[in-house]
Amino acid sequence: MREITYEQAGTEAILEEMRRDPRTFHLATDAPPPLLAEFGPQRVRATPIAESALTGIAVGAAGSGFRPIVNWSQVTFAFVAMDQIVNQAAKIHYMFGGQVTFPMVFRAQVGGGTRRAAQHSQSPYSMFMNVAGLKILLPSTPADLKGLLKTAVRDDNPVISFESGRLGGLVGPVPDGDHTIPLGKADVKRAGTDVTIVAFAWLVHEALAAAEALAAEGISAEVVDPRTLVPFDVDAVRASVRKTGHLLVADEAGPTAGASAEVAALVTEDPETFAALRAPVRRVCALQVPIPYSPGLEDHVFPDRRKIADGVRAMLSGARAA
Amino acid sequence: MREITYEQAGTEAILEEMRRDPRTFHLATDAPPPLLAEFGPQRVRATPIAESALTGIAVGAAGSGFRPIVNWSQVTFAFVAMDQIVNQAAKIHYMFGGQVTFPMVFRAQVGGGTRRAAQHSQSPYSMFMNVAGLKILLPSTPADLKGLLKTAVRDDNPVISFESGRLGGLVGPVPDGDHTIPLGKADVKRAGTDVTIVAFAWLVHEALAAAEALAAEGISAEVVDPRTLVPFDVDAVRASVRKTGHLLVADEAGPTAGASAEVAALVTEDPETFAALRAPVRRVCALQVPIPYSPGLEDHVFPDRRKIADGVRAMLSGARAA
Amino acid sequence: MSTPSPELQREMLRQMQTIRRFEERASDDFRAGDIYGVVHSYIGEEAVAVGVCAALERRDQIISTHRGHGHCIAKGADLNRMMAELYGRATGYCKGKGGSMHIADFEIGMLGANGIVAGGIPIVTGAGLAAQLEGEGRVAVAFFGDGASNAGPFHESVNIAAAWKLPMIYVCENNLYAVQTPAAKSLAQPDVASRAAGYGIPGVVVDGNDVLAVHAAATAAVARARAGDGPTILECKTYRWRAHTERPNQPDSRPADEIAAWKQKDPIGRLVAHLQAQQGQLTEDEWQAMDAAILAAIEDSVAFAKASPFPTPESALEDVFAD
Amino acid sequence: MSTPSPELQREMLRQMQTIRRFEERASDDFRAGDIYGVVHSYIGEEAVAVGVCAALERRDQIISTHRGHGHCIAKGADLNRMMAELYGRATGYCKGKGGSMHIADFEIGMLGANGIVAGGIPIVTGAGLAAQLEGEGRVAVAFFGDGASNAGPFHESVNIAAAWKLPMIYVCENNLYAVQTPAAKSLAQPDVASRAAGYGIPGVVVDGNDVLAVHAAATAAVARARAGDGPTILECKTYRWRAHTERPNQPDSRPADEIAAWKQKDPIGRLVAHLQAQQGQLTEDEWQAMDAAILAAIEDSVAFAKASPFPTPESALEDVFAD
Ligand SMILES: Cc1ncc(C[n+]2csc(CCOP(=O)(O)OP(=O)(O)O)c2C)c(N)n1
Ligand SMILES: Cc1ncc(C[n+]2csc(CCOP(=O)(O)OP(=O)(O)O)c2C)c(N)n1
Ligand SMILES: [Mg+2]
Ligand SMILES: [Mg+2]
Repeated sequence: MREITYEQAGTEAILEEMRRDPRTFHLATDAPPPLLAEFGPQRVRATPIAESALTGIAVGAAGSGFRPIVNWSQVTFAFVAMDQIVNQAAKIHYMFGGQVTFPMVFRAQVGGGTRRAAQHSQSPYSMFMNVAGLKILLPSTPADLKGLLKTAVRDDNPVISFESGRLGGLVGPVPDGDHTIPLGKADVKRAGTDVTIVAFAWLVHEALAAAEALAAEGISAEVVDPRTLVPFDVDAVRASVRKTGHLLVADEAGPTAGASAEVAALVTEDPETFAALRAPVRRVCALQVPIPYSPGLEDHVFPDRRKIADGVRAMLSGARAA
Repeated sequence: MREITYEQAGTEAILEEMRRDPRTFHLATDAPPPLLAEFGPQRVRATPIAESALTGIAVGAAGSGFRPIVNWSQVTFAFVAMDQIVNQAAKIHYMFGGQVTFPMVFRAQVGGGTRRAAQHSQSPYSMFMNVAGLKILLPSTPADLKGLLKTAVRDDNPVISFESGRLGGLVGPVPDGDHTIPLGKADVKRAGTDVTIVAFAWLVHEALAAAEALAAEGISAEVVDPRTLVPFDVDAVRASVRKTGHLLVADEAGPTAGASAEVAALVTEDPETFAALRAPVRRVCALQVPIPYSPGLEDHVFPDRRKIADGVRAMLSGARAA
Repeated sequence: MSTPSPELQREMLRQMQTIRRFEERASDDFRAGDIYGVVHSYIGEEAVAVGVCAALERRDQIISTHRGHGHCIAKGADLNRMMAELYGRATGYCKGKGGSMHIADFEIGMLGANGIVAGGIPIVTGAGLAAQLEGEGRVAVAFFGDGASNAGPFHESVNIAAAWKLPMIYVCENNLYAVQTPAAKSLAQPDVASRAAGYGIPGVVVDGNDVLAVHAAATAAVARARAGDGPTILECKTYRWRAHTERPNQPDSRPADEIAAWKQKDPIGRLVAHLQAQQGQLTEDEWQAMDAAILAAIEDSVAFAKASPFPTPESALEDVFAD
Repeated sequence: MSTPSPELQREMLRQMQTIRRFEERASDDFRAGDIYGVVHSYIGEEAVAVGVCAALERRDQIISTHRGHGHCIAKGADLNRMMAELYGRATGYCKGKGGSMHIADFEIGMLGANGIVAGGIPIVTGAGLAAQLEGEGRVAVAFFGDGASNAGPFHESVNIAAAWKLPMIYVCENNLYAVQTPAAKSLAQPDVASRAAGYGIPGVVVDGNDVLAVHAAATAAVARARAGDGPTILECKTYRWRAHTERPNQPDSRPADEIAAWKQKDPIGRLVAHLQAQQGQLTEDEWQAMDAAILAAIEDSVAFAKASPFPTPESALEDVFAD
């Protein structure tokens, strides 16, 4: 299969969908050269730095029959547009009784590791999960990003694609042709029997590395990648935990009211899965602090393969002890 | 003890603290008459409708030695100020290495029941919990509101006081004198032995009503009111659950990545508490939808005493069955 | 200044009076407990919505504010579905999910009332961008208050529309107050339209209680937008007669003589007088008959609302997502 | 136009050259991997920070942008602690927590660089409000780019400052681009300062590469602010010599001849020429000695940074909250 980077996969998805549907157009504070070259400045607009307006413009254009694609660049720039996301995009279909649809896609980079400090390093996807009316992607591979993003552009709802800044250069196979992936289907990235690791985006790869290390110790870890946060494939996660009896959630965001908390709650509130749990759920997340600049500080804050593997070991030894 | 309303308690807290410290001042799109009458238009400013600027103005004034108090009115109006909250207020002390302090208080009404539909009815406190660097109040009684708010004004950090719109007219006793309550101390609003109900704000009262009904059936429910979400009194909640073996979390917000999810996770990730759990954790929350206007729709969406009591019954019967 | 035909003037009168009667009824029924939540009355400002919308075609789009009933009616919304929405019924525009602050009718290009001050301005600017991309000469209109003009989204939107020459009209309904706060305390400059020059676009101030003046200014702005010459800020000086909302005991600190003086400038009375002064264009009987027909239509809308079912509780779960 | 003393002129020259040498070193060390994350170079724009800050007192406050080193130096920041911050050391201004985009020194009234475009404008307006509440004649200055002038917080802040007559100066560093986007495509009007009239305040445009012109305009604006007459928008036309950031392969589509033309207008060269043209005010030797001293100070700052420890990993948990 063809191998391309995560970043290229995102661009390809947009290029293909813009070719497919003339009602799509692109807004961002920069006009990405490949899009501009192919579709011109009418459909590929470099906007003033006014994310609140450009997000609202997407809402209005969507309600007028278009399918806008907005790239906020860093998720941090989306906070100035929060009213348009939370109060307008997410609620407008519902509060107007479903009169028309509002198809729109927002892309935003999340995560850290770039030494850009607190404002430019964040992973606030759980804030958007809390808002009813938004679909949310969080892909971990080029193929997933491309397939989910293409589906998102065709979806009739606001969809936010959170894309890991750390994965931009990651190379991976991407199927040829019109590759789409339905929203709400988790992907078991590695099968296992002793412990379920639910991981998001960059941490999927760290979890896979941890699983590899654990395998050498005779521990069989299953790595489940939910791929989308809304809709969330709760069945797949619960099924895995019912099989393994152990759940570790790995997230680049801080734990407090994070996606990791939601996964823990979804698992422990299901009677059958709860009954199958043989150890406390464990969250391996960023420390609950703003992200610092200096490399040693930043690395200390984030979870990684080592912390995941240690977490699994502690969990399994604890479980055996209990 | 003197009895006043929740709303009066909030006003009293601000009046007393503004008297106490001349470095306090008040910003809101309206100037509350009792504050204006006492402190005049220099310290009590009616601002243009520009919540982003006025939130940032609070940050800058705080960094310049003042102690601003901002009333956003409905929390929904805070979304236009989200960048100033998330990227500036929350992070500024940390990312500048603690050079100076940024004492400021933001007040915002949350909740529904007012038939004001999706934009004016929301309880998004978990979004703010997810951001490191903000302290968060969610009081349920006039005494708690007054005591916590007074502490908040004296705190050297940004504090958001989420105040339940449904409780504005609630009358309750408030101690005389300089009544303050430390942040991070839960209050057991009713002691019990069979089940722990963690409830927030308005739902504390619904939980108490449910507990009353359950008592008649021989079920002893303990109602724990965390009172502040950050810092969160995890010890009190875990201690209660270790005693009762059962946890129900009642929240006027939707469940997804909500405060309720965080409580569930905090409880189930603690080995000792997990071991004591005799039934799956249960969340009794709003449905995960925008809040609709028509009374029958809105009432259907929210949790209440009946849903809490039903949840407890189902949980205990399930547990017995297990 | 283009002079609209007597027919169009009578139609504008009919619309203004429909708004007024609708608002009177909405206030009454709100107090009676049949309408819930919050109602913001447009009485006194009718000439703005009507004068502007009379300059528009059906395909043109508008967006409104928290004070939205007048814009709906002026754009041609169905009174029955409006009243049913206020009554929280399944037959309402939003199936009872929206209420007063969220009435929309996308069929007629009414993109909704909005509970967030200035929240609609970027959205309708997106409709303007859609119009430009389509290239068929549609225009889009933002209605917003003096208070909204101080909010960031106003600035961001007008600047983009100016830079991109979007076919937009930004209609500021300057009723001199935002809740209790006088515009004079929130703006160092009395005219919102004076900001237009900084964006390189025309800024026009009109008497917002003179529907013919509003209509003429709007017609010019629409022509400019349709021609591809970009946006206009059209500021209409007007006044609301009632308190900010219909909530009982809503404080209203505006001077009584100020309110009384503005009532003298009643936009409806002025158009009636104008038409009557022009021999044969509106007899007192015709005017009475027009009003009676309007009252009957409002009565019908209430009957329709009352006869309509409430939505089923379970329908609260519908429309979160389009399938 | 007030003419600064030769001493002050030489001091401004020293500051501009310090900024330039600091930026050169920061770029080099970023490429060498000793400085992390992102660095935005201020080279070419030195006259703006220096001209404005020379009109201020130590107690006055400023806020900066993502392109913040120049403002720090002009306000009097310590080079050692700046460089140590870029190097991520515990001795840096932010103990290694902030880096290039977040250097602040509240002691000298430098309220911080800011990674969010326009994010600092409301914050420093709060410093202006604090100054007004204190009533001791302090002023506050917002530095921001042409790009930031299109963002909502700019509008909201300037409007409030105008309505409240806050002692503020809003200094737009119009370097004609926001990343790759020409200001000419984001504004329908070339002058950001032309927006001032809409707020009822003065808007002044100056040659931002002429430090004396900047200083004169800033002095007038500061006097106005101190007198309680409210804010000014001061727009300085300037240009950045380097790409938007120091990231290798950062695209830069600006025309080569445009860049070359602006380099001809070098603010430092201009002041040197001006001083040398004035008999005895700066000999070539003095100028060389000044530069050598500056280079030595920069060298010292690097040595200081390199000799400083990295923060302990555990200190990442400190300073989330003040106790
Ligand atoms: C962002 C935001 N802040 C505050 C409010 C509360 N609010 C509702 S209407 C209003 C006043 C609006 O004034 P204006 O724009 O002049 O419109 P008018 O009510 O005068 O028609 C305010 C402050 C809101 N809805 N949205
Ligand atoms: C709200 C926001 N949107 C986007 C960005 C990304 N960004 C960083 S600098 C910049 C350009 C800023 O242009 P300008 O204000 O003219 O300042 P200059 O870089 O020219 O000094 C952009 C878009 C950001 N930091 N913040
Ligand atoms: Mg108004
Ligand atoms: Mg620029």
